[in-house]
Amino acid sequence: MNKIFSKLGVIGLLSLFLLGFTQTGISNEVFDITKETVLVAEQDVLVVEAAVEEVPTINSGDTAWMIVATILVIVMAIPGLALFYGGLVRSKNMLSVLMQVFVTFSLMSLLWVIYGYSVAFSDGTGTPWGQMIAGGFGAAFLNGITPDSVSGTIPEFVFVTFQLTFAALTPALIVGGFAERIKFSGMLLFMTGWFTIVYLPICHMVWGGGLIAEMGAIDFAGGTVVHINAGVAALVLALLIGPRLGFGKEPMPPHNMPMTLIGAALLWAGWFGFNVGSELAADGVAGAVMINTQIAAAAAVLGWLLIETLQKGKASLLGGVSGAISGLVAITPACAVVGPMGAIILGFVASIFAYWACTSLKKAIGYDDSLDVFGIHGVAGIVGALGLAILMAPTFGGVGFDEGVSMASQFVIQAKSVGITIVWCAIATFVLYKIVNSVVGMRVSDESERTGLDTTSHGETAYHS
Amino acid sequence: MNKIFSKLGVIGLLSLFLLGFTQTGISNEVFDITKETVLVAEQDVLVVEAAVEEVPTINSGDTAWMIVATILVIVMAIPGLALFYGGLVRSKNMLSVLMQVFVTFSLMSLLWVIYGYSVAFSDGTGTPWGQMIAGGFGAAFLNGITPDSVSGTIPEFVFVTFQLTFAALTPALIVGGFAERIKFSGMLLFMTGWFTIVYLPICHMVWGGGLIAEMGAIDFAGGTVVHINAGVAALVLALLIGPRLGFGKEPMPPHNMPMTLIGAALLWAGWFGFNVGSELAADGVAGAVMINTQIAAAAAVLGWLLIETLQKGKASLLGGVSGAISGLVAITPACAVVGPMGAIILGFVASIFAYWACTSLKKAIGYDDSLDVFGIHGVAGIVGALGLAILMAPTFGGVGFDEGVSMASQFVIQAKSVGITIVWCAIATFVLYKIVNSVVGMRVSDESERTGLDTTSHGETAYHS
Amino acid sequence: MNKIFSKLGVIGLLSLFLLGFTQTGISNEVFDITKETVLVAEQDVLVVEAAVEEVPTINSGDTAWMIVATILVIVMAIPGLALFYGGLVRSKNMLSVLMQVFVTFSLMSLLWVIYGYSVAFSDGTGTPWGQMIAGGFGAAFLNGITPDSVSGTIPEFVFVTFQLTFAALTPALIVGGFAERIKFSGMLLFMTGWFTIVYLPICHMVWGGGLIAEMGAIDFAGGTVVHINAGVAALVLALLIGPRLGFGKEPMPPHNMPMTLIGAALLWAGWFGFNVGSELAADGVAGAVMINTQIAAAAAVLGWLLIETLQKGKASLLGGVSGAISGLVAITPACAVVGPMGAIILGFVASIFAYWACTSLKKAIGYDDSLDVFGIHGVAGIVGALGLAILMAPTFGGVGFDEGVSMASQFVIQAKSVGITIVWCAIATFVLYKIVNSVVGMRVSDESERTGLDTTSHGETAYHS
Amino acid sequence: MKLISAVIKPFKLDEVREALSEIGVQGITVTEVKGFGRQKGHTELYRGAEYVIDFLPKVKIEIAVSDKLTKKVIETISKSALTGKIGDGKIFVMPLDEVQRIRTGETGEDAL
Amino acid sequence: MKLISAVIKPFKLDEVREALSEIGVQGITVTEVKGFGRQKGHTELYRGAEYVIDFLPKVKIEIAVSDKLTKKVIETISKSALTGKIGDGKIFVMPLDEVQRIRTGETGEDAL
Amino acid sequence: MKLISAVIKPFKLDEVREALSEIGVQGITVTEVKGFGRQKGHTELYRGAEYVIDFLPKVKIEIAVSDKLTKKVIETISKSALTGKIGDGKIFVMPLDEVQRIRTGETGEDAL
Ligand SMILES: Nc1ncnc2c1ncn2[C@@H]1O[C@H](COP(=O)(O)OP(=O)(O)O)[C@@H](O)[C@H]1O
Ligand SMILES: Nc1ncnc2c1ncn2[C@@H]1O[C@H](COP(=O)(O)OP(=O)(O)O)[C@@H](O)[C@H]1O
Ligand SMILES: Nc1ncnc2c1ncn2[C@@H]1O[C@H](COP(=O)(O)OP(=O)(O)O)[C@@H](O)[C@H]1O
Repeated sequence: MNKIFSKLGVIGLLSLFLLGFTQTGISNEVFDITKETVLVAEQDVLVVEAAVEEVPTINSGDTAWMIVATILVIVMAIPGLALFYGGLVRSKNMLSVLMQVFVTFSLMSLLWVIYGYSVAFSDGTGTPWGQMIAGGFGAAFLNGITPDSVSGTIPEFVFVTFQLTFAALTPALIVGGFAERIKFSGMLLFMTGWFTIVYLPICHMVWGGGLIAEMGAIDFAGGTVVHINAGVAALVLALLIGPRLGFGKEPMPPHNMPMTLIGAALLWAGWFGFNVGSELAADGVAGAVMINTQIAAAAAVLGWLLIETLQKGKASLLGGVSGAISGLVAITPACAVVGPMGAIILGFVASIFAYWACTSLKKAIGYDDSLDVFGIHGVAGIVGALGLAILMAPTFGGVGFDEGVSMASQFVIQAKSVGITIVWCAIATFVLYKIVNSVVGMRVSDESERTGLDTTSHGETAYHS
Repeated sequence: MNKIFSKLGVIGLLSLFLLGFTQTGISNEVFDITKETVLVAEQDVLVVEAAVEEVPTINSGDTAWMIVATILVIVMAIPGLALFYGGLVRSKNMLSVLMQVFVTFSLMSLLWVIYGYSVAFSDGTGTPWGQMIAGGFGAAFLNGITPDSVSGTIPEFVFVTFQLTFAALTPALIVGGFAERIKFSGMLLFMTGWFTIVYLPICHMVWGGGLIAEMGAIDFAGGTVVHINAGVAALVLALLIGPRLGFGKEPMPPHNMPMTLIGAALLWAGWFGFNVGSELAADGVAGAVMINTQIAAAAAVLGWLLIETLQKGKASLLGGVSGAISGLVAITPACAVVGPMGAIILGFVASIFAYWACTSLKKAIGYDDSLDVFGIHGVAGIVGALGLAILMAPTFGGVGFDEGVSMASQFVIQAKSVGITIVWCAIATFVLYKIVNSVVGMRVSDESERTGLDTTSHGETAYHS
Repeated sequence: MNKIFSKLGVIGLLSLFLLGFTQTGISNEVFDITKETVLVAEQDVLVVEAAVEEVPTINSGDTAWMIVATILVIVMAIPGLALFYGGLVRSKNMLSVLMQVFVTFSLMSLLWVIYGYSVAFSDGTGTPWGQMIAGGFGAAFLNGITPDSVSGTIPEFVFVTFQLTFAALTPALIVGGFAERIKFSGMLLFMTGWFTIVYLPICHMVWGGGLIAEMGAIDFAGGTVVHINAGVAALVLALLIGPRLGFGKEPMPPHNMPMTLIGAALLWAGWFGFNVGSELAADGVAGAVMINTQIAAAAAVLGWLLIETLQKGKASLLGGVSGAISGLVAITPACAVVGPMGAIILGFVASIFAYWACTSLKKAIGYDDSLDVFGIHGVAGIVGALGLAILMAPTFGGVGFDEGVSMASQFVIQAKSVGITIVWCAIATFVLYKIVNSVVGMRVSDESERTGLDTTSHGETAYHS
Repeated sequence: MKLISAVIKPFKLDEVREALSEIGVQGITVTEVKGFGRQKGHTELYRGAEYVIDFLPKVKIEIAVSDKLTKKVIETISKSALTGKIGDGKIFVMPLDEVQRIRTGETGEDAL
Repeated sequence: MKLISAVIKPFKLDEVREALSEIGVQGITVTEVKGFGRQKGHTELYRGAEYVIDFLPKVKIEIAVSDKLTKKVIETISKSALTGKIGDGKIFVMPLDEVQRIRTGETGEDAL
Repeated sequence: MKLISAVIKPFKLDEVREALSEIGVQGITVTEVKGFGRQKGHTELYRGAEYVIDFLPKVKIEIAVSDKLTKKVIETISKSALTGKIGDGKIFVMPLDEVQRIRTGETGEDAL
């Protein structure tokens, strides 16, 4: 227990460092917000939601693209993420991982239409203060939305579904942190809670016109909301749940690397839905986002393989795909504000950091984040969120800063947004774990873990002859 | 033989029940048709084909979406359906199932351009009576269609290809009914016949302005044409061909569940092409169809897992994916007329019915529908076709009924359309089976079945080291 | 060594035959170019690049489609091609093949933005003569391109990314020629060279307004640039590197045919991005390309299976998918100029030729093109490039010939374009091999080959329990 | 004691196991093997490359038995594994010096 | 010489192997097997079809040893493979007439 | 009779089988096994986690032979399986009390 707290301390320090960097502690932050809000109110904030308020006519081209983008993000989750993760576990736990991703994805989809969309994107009736954190329940059950409702240049239903996929994918990412030992019922309960008190508020803060948006933070397609969020949750859970039986002693190699390749490739392809889709239109910026996404990933593949070859003498496929995901994560918040060369640099650097996190940092702290959700999504997400403040400078081919914003001040804002996400997510995850663990339990019995979750939790086996 | 007839009786009864419910037996039906046609002629029938007659300019957004929708349905078939089915058989028959789906898909594609499209969608030169059942041969070999031909707001070639994918997918669905024992040549012959005398007429009746459309039946994306049709054919064939050697005695567990997950996920993703594509445009209705499709599937996943957990104590991945497909099947005819909450109800209920069909009903009747084509596509298809009459009511958030149509009368119309499909399909399938079986045979030898179809029919093995 | 030269001679003869057929040897060719250029200058050349110069407004529908088309081609490469190839090798080399495709794809993506796009598509500053062969370096690092740059009706960044995918896929195709024995570092070096001195010039000649375009050759979506090019390179390398240890003696059956099926199906689906995307718009021609692509593939499946059944008594899945790819390759250059019936004929014929090449020709010459890159891409590519000259005639439902062009003269032009590609590619590949082989080596040690490349080159194993 | 090892057709495994359990055999160890014998394999063809797959999938069952049960076990296997067609397999009997149950340390016939 | 064959729980393999290597055993051959015994299997359910999977994955290790090492090897295996729970497995000892190392042609105890 | 069991390198299987068939051996049973011995395995690395895979894939062939053929079979195997490099494997010879062909019920040398 003590050990866990000391490990949690590391995360605490990390985020405090980030906040400290901003020269204002978390406590000042809280009191400064209303003031700051006034200061940044006129800023031309680059948030997705901006488009939502415009002239209500549907553009069939934009709509066509957004329908497809939505499907692409679905493919990222199932089968993409499911396979990426599934291939990496031992065969006795294959189905459990597929199941966790599949059911989380389904459950979150329902919660999204029941209250999620409303809480994230509708206006609340509360105080302006509350509005900074979450929306209201006015659009619960998608109340009031019809085929004629328009959001920007696309049908609101399409926007709802596009955002649904983000809300369904993010919790599913966490699965990698506790794979091979989690209790299915406990996981579902945890996911429901996490969706409610972590995903929805952060989503609202970033894209729903809340706190982080008002600060002027840039997160084009979900660096904080999706990747840092999921990465931090996975790390906290990995620490709390503890390592797999035999971790560090028995070999636990991936049971089916080709599955992981398929998953990674579908993540890559689906990421265009994620990033380019976040433009909510098929236009010139979409084109820039597209090329940036592609080459950040490509550069990150080469980055990881290069350092791997230098350090270990061999370039591995798992390294290549891990690099690709790191690059995609890092470019996510940045894809609309950096230029192609900035994208290459960001992807390359992010993969080096992620490599370091998955190899050195993990060993140093000693947690068992089974599939490196923190090492890849968390770390590369942070690199992307902070790095964009540098690479968006025109010198690097970026779009440049808003009037009155300098590289340093943008960096401070970015660091604050990262810090808020880490602290909020870590605390809430910790509390949720404690509750769920005492109610239904979060970990299976040692014997079930030995036998494998496929037969013990789901009564199936992945492969027969 | 006797046993088979008695089992066929069950289906007969089922459909008679449905027709009986409509207070008019099948024979009356036949004579009432022309009268009824007059009665419903002014109705604003919700059929896909409606759009076809409008102003002939191409909308690039709609076209972009429809090209993609077409590709998505292709992905549903190969590799989607192929893998969904392939993973469920024993490894010695893996390639045979992939092959059956792959070649059926290819063969039907050719038949579609040669005469299928013409018979389904062109005007016949026959009597108005014949017109109710099938079109003509004027567009055989796609005669007269050029890049400039327009159908609604999209190029006619795109419409042709989109419809091709439905015609190629539907017969491929049947493969699940007789998997692991079918003769390859017999299957191809049967499929050719079934395409011609079952798929094309039913397609014409529903979407080509024929009998069922004229009745005012609602089938937005193919509940009758695709799912009930395939489900019934599979059931009849399963009964006629008989169970696999060792069925009920030897274990026949799925040989590769991850493949089935991949297949199911691609079916899910591809279904947006199927359902949203059936709007033939990227507009607000498309948005509604999209969200409905997503959450009907999600609700059905949870529905199946819930009942499975209650009854058996464990939630399985095969249960989850079976639920998803059930929900997708059920929402198919309904997706444009129900609201989001109606979609959730429909998905949930359909998965419960499908669960019951795959477990209890199947055991009670005792057929070996190897991969539950009837239990899932047939049963959930019927639930969807009938259920939409209830859930399209404004009370449930649906679009409401046309003038002069009540919930009850819509239900009667839906039941009739289901009944016609079942009876037509069952009889024709029976006759075709008899013919093909006596000409080239429909089942392999016992020894080939024991050894496995991969080596005996195709001279290959799925896995080597 | 001698043997290799004599085998290379066969290719030489083949191409000389093609050039000879054009009644003008390669040497005349070189001198005739300027003259010919004048002659064909007014021709309404069907090249992709044509659209680039038009009115610069973005059409959202076209853009939506082109974003998706680009993603589809990415899916063709990873995971499509990777799996198609990976399934066919022995399990000990599975990851090496996935890795080769994955890293080649990533590396080429980077090279494309660094100098590839510029060399292929920008205007050079050199002599008109040089311009025939390659562009300049003005757009290196995508210099000067912004989100506002327009190419035809789509953002230039989208065009850049779309073309990137072709440039990244083509070298990856070659991997099949030397699979199971190549040295990873040697391969990367070779690929970099090949991209630079083969892909870029040929791409410029065909689509960048260079030599072959000026001749009036038709290559809608990349028959010469992509398929013949990759096929010839694979053949030359297979001859130079020599057969796998035990080739022809030990059995080397595909280790995982279902993976190959997945790959083939994704190639099929992705090919719509490739072919229909090459129209660069969502319009009527796009529709024609779509139906042609679908049914050429379908016809080719049946063609291959037919001849296989006639000759060997059994239709195999590997035959079916090989047929599909052959048909897709053949229709690639032709898809916008033939009619549906022409597409069927072309697909059918191409699969017969490819069958012959993979079975008889390969045995006769005795090379070990591990995964039949030449037999399928090379041969079907040649059939397509030449066959379109015949099938584009109105008699076969094609678009007909330009003014002043006859079937015979178009055939001569096509044969020339094929011949130039073969000769250019074969010579450059030979030279590159010699250089790379002497610098870092192209083949692993016998012991590594015996053990398998997965562990020896990449330190991983594809499957564990 | 004896170690009886039998190579049989895979689809006969369940039958043999049940028959053995009926005569009181409580433990069996089963291995998937490839058999080469008089029964022929099959031919596979991949794009013109023809491979004769001359082995057949078989299962090997191993049973340690007391001397007095040996005959009965052999009989039971040969009856329940019989199809009468070529490739039914063989039964091998080997001397077994010692047996020990790991869990309890019991040895000899108690350990079976 | 003796051939010692032991059926053990898969996750114990590493431990057993290390223990054996400590007492000087240099070669082992390992096979994945299915064990049927007193320890029960599990039930799998696929869309209503229930299959009792009554075997358990085990590994069989085979070691050829000199007569004098036999006892020590048996002891080592039974200690290192022990969990005390049902299904720990068995050790079988068979006479071994002859051994030959292919590489060198050595025979007898030299070949071990 | 004897039961000859040999652990060899997988890629030598075909050669050994052919050599055995030439000297009249009609039946062989083959098992895929993992060998631990003097020959070293390899290292695999997955995102910083290093696993030493110390086994090597081998195949075990089992042949029941008459006493008089025993020597010839051993010789044939050791010749055809030889590469001269470490890890070539071992041949083990065990006494075989009885053999029975299931299909015909034949026993003894007739059953081989
Ligand atoms: N001498 C032998 N030694 C070891 N295994 C044998 C021997 N003879 C046969 N077998 C095994 O028994 C199986 C069946 O033998 P086979 O000759 O095909 O038919 P039958 O059992 O009818 O005689 C073979 O596949 C092989 O696994
Ligand atoms: N008589 C036997 N012959 C061959 N193998 C046996 C025998 N009895 C047990 N085994 C093997 O030993 C394993 C463990 O035996 P089991 O009865 O389950 O528990 P325990 O080892 O605690 O007695 C079985 O799974 C089986 O593989
Ligand atoms: N004492 C033994 N008992 C059982 N199997 C052995 C024994 N010694 C070696 N083996 C098997 O023989 C294989 C080869 O042995 P190894 O020591 O690597 O090389 P070599 O055959 O050259 O002596 C091992 O992988 C193992 O499977």
